[in-house]
Amino acid sequence: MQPSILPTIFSITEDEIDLNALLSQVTLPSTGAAAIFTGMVRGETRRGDAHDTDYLEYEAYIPMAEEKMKQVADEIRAKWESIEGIAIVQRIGKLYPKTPTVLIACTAAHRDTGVFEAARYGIDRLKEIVPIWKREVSPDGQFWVEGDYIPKPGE
Amino acid sequence: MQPSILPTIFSITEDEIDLNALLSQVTLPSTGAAAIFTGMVRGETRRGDAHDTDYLEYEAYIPMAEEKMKQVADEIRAKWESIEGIAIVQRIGKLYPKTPTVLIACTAAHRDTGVFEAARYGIDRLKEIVPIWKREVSPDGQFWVEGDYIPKPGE
Amino acid sequence: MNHVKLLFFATIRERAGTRTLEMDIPEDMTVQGLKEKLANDIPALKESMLSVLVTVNREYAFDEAVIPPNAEIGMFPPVSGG
Amino acid sequence: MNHVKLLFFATIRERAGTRTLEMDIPEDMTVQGLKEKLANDIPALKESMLSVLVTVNREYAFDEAVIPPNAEIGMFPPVSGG
Repeated sequence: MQPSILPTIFSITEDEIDLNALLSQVTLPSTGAAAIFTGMVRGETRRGDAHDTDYLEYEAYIPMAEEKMKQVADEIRAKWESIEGIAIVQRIGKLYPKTPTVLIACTAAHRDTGVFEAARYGIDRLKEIVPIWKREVSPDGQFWVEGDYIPKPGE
Repeated sequence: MQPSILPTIFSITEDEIDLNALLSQVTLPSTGAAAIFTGMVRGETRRGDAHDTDYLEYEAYIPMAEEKMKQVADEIRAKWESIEGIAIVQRIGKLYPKTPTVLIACTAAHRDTGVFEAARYGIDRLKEIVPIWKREVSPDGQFWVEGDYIPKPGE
Repeated sequence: MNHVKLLFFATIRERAGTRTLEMDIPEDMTVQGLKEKLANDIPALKESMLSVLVTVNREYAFDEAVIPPNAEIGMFPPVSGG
Repeated sequence: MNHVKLLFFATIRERAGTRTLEMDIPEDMTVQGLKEKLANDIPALKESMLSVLVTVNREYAFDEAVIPPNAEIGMFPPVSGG
């Protein structure tokens, strides 16, 4: 299949993430399987420092974030050549518990050629190299959530 | 967390599969991650016997299929205790290329405790033990798609 | 005699020419015995009975199982959903 | 001198008290040199400059990189999207 006709969607948006519309956009006539990851705002966290969350406020370095999402999609295609469509979407702004904040969708002809692994890789990489940050507001105050990944030259 | 409050959805339906609504139904205040698998009708198949498909027509032994979907959900919870919500939906009737036909969604607090593996297990088990069949109609004629799994006692 | 209800699906339904069939069977009849009876009574099902999956009251059932009264019996090929 | 535009995000933005800053820097200034200049010029950023991530024209850049003219320079903590 020619890479040029494979749909790749990446966006930073303040709008609701519409899974139905995004899935449709990464579905080709040859597509038989999709793996979709979504992250949501957790209102109640138990692992580590157990606490409640009122909301998260996201910001992004938008033009660079879109370029890095494109890079994540390119990395996915290099690792799993069976992947047909890829969507990578991050919602920003003030987001409340239970709200989907991020989506990675990968499609392929069949379910056994990497769609699950590709979606997992996509969310892991987004959290490493795509310039987006969140500030958490809780009953006990507010703090910036900081990642721990230091990009290497060429990333 | 008490199993009794964990949402488990299973259905056989002739209606469109609404990913947004289903995701919302399996999201708790403690949920931070969801892995969703969907299968679609492939209009163009290249692997194996390459061919085109006009449509698929699904039928199900509905009450037993719902019981077996419940069993698949129970198996998932037994294997991955971190799983919070589970949705298993099969659409039946006459379905055309690019249409989602099946959905498995699994949610948890975090993405690294089995959501991807649980969704993969769910679709694999559905294709083994849930009594649903499809007839394929193509330009060259029509045929029943038959699986190859023989359930064992107790399944 | 036990009264039972048979439900046919997919290829088995097409070959049987019907979705359901009610019948009376001996009280000690096994799944294997029922398959033999159907292969004999309905020639179109003879070949299908060699590889059919059978369920009794919505659980997979195997050749030696004795069929209880008023059983709901499903007969179908290996599943192919998704 | 080279004219450059700085973009601050998250904690760096809050400590800097601004989202953007334009300035002229020596033509041979490296990323390391710029971090030292900011630590010196803006005391509130001094500590942040020890662990800040720096991008030049939307690619991650490292201490020894020389900053080109009209560079768009991003400065931020490790990312935490998702």
